[in-house]
Amino acid sequence: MAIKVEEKQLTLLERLYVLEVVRGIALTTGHFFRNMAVHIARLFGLAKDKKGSTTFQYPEERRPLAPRLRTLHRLTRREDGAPRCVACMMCETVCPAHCISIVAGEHPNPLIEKYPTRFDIDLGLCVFCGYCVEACPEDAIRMDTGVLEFTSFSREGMVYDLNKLLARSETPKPNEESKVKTA
Amino acid sequence: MEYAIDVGKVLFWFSSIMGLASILTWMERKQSAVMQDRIGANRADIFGFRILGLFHIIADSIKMFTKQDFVPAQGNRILHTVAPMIALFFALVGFAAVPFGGTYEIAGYTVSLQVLDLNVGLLFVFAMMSMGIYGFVLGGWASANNYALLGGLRASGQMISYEITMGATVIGTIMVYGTLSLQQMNIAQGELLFGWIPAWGILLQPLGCILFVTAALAETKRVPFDVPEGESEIIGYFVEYSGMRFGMFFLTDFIETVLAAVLTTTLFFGGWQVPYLYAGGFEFPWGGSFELPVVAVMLLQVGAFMAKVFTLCFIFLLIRWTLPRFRWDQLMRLGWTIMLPLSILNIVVTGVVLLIVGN
Amino acid sequence: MSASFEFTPENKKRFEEILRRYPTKRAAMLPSLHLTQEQEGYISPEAEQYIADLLEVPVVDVREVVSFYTMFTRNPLGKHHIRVCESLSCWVRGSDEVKETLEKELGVESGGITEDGEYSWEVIPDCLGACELAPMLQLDGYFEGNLTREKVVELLKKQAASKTSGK
Amino acid sequence: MPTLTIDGQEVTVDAGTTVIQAAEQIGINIPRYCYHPGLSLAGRCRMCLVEIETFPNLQIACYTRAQDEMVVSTTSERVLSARQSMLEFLLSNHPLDCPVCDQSGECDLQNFYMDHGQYQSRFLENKVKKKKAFPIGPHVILDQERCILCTRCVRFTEEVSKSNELGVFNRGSRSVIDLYPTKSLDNPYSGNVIDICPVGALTEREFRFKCRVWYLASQESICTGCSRGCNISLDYNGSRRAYKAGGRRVMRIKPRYNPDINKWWICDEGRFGYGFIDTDRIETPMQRTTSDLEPSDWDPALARVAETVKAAYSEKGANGVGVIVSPQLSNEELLACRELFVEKMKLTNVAALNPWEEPGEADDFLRNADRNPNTKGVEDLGYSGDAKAVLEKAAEGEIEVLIIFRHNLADGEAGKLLEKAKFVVYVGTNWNATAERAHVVLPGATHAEKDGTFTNFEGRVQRFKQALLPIGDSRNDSQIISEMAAKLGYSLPASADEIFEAWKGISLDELSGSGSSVDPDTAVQA
Repeated sequence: MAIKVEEKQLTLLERLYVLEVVRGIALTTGHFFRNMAVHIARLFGLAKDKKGSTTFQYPEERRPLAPRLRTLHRLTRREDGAPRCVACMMCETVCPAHCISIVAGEHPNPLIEKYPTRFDIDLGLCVFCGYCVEACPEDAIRMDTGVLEFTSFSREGMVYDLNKLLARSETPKPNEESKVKTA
Repeated sequence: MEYAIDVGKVLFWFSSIMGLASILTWMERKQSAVMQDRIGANRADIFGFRILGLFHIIADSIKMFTKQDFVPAQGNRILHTVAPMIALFFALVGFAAVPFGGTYEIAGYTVSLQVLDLNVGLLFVFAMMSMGIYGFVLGGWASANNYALLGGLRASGQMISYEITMGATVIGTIMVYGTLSLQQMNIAQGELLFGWIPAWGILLQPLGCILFVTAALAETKRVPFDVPEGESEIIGYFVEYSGMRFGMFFLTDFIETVLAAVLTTTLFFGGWQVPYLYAGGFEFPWGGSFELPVVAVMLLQVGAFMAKVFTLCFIFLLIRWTLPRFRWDQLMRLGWTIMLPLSILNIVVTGVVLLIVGN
Repeated sequence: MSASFEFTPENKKRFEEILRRYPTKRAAMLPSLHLTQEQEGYISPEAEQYIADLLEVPVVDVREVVSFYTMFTRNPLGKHHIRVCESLSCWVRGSDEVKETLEKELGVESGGITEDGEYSWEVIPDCLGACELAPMLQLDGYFEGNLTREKVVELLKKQAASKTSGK
Repeated sequence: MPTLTIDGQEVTVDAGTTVIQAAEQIGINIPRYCYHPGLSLAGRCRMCLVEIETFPNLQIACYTRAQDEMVVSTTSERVLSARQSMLEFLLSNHPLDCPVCDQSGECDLQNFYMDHGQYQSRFLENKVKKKKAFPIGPHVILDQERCILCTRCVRFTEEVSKSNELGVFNRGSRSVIDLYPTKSLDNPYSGNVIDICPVGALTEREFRFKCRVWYLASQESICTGCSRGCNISLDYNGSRRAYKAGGRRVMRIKPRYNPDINKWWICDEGRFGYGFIDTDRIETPMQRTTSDLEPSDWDPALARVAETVKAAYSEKGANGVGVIVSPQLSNEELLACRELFVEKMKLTNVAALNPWEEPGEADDFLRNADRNPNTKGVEDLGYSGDAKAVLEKAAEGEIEVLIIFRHNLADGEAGKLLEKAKFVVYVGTNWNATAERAHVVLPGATHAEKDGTFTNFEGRVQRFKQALLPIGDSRNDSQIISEMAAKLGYSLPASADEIFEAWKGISLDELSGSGSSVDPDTAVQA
């Protein structure tokens, strides 16, 4: 069922446009002078706690990441340092981009039994849907590193293997809230 | 010596315009950013100094000169090359007839601060502005790109529509001051109404001023009248340009903005006039005076002119970053069904008022 | 462990007797195994094979039966064998204490034999069928119930005494 | 002939039929673990409990005989709650191994738990620990913790393989399935315990961790290990990209039920004998130019064969060319060869069988000594004479061109004769000494890569279906023969379907359903 949207009827003054233009310009002008004052003050080392913009000066300033944000994958470790992954291939199965490939091997300990001899994620294919994390029955794969910069000059460089994925295995510290507030 | 004075005037005027246009390229980005709570250009630095990103003007020009100069394979190489030059040339030439100061007697020489003192100066400026459109249309056509051609056509369509309004609007001003010479107009604006109000165009022709500014903005093809560019839809006549040839179009844009500001200043904001400042110094209507040497008067008046132009440029940029773009049909409707009748009405009303006042 | 197993001539006769009581040879499995354990004290793999051949069943079936019933044992035992019930009633009434005491007194864990070969003991997780005596143990076929730490120690002393007295 | 009602449906079954079988006849599948139609009844798992009117308690459907006027419910509340309780009971000591268990995906515990599970565990005690993951034979790994003691495997070794390696030892919650000490599960049919194990207790060593079962696709085929012609399913990498499985395509072979031939079983030789499909294959046509075999295209290789054959044919007539076809070929390929070489070219030296071939092991259950799947087909299609005579003629120089299909004739006496042959064309799938000695090598397709039929030793014509594309540049043999014929100036159909239809008058798809048999007496049954 279509929803009827009541259109706001403009007054004559509004329809004349000129006054509205002036109001709009007044608003933007206000912002301009306020922000410009802060910028100039900061140029001379004053008003360090104020910010003339709402933007983040990447890469010096980083946006605080939401804790649930899906970032670069990592593989977690057991207490003895071995990967938690048991190569069940749930992630590989659920992956809509087919970017994960696992080769399983026989673990000498029959209580672990199965472990990944290879675990490759092709980040060039990954769509960061997070299904692998949802599917993992062992909490072996997570996407909470907070790392958003991973680039490479080659396609091969985008393939992260077991060692690369295990390198960030410790739980990252939560991002500190940025102290600088918008002006 | 007179040649030297002429050369000096040309050099001063040219470098002022180019300097202002260059600064506008930075201002455009920085101002828009600051008024939108962003930061804007701030990266280019020299030895760690950034001074609010002012060095981006230099960085930009280095970039423009070193970028690949691209000509489309199917395009017309000659016209493609010449088009931005045409646009830039006619945009610059228009300034010749605009005075940036009065006439001063300095050290025995009569210095008139105007490159070309024409008695039909206004017509000359309008003519040059109209010629500029060839640059855009040719550029659009020579690019062998449908979007570029469409941009060129839109530019000419818009130019025609708003040139008429512009011309009709100015007629009111001409009627009031009774001259086509821009210098004469400026001098006329130095008079006082009722003994104390400066006879600036904006006071004599308020409607004319609004219409003129609007039409002038349309002439510069900038938001809200940037349909020829429309970067979200067709990109415009310069879509196939790169490097310094794109730079010329880009600069033309800002020079036209300066031209619009200069004309508006000249016609409606008293040009180089400073209220109550005469050749000998200030003479206030409520009595009292302040003697000044001629050179000081000249500097004050030129400075006033520049300040007015700069302020208008700032306002033009404010408008450009505040208002949304018109659709093509809205643009045409505004031009033909609102602004043109209003400008004709302005002529009629001006005529009637002049008849009454004159009698 | 004997390298091979065979019924003694006397037991052989008893076995023939047993066979006659059952409609099929397989049915004589339990009495035959009892006979074996009686003769040997435990049931060795060789004995399993011997029984399987006699009864004409796969040897794995014999092993299934032997491992199922707790009264059969596959390891040599001490002269006196103690079975401690660990089933629910006994456990509730303190079979853990009995186990601890035995372990301390005999110096071997469940399933082991003392160095002198006198005693062996084991824990029977399944019920020995004397819940009214809980906690209880079985010493050489006799039930001893209502045990405490002291009673277990006493029991072992009595057993040792009866031995020295030449009973 | 009792007539009973199951879930409101009436069904009349033979006397002696059990309720579980009667239900199956009308398409009702009662969950079961210990019941297997090929084994004796054990009644151990209690999963197939059903409610029967007039019986006070629930009855196990696998053991209860169908009787007249029985009214059975398989979905009543009591039944469902009993199933849930049984599953809880069976799972109380079952480890949470699904992520590492090869059975997951085709596990009856998983499947039935999805339908009837309790989901919310209330088992707080410690699970009983047993021995995990140890090999009990050359092909089988046992995990005692996962075992639910259905004893299907024990009954298999007792009743089918009659080797008695496995037993249930100890009592109660400590009961385990284990080998009898000193024994090893290495009977020729040991792989079948993997199939019948309803859970992940018995898994395949070859297949272990190679692939998850949900990646597999399956195609109906016929075992080529011997002339029994056991029905099999070829399980191959389907949805998983091949490079992720190291290029291996066929992952395992499972027996396919055929009451007349192999029932539910298959021998280990057949089950694990699929390696040749993916390894050591001839992938491109080869030609001997000066001294080495070099890769070639199909066109020049076939052209060279045709030229040489034509030259020999015109010089020495029908005696100049010798052909040794193979009982490894399908009926359709043998027909095409007969059409071309016997009927059209009228060659005199055409043989099929290799007299030097060593017989395989045989028993009275499934395995036959004849290792070729289609020896009966060769005989039925009128091939006679053996390779020895043809080879001798080739060695004497009477035969100019010798075309060998599949056979390896490079060893011993045959090898000495083959040495002297002037020009040898080898058509086959895998590299062997004969291929290496040939002048032109044409790569054919294995049974996994083509359609066709084999005739088993009893005369049953059975269909196998294509699962994979021929590897590399190799081609279906009937296509090779057809193209060779075209180059020689004859026209032959290239597809197995066309040849079969011309032969039997029905299309391959009409061949009794899913590739089961054509009775030897009636020859063709639709």
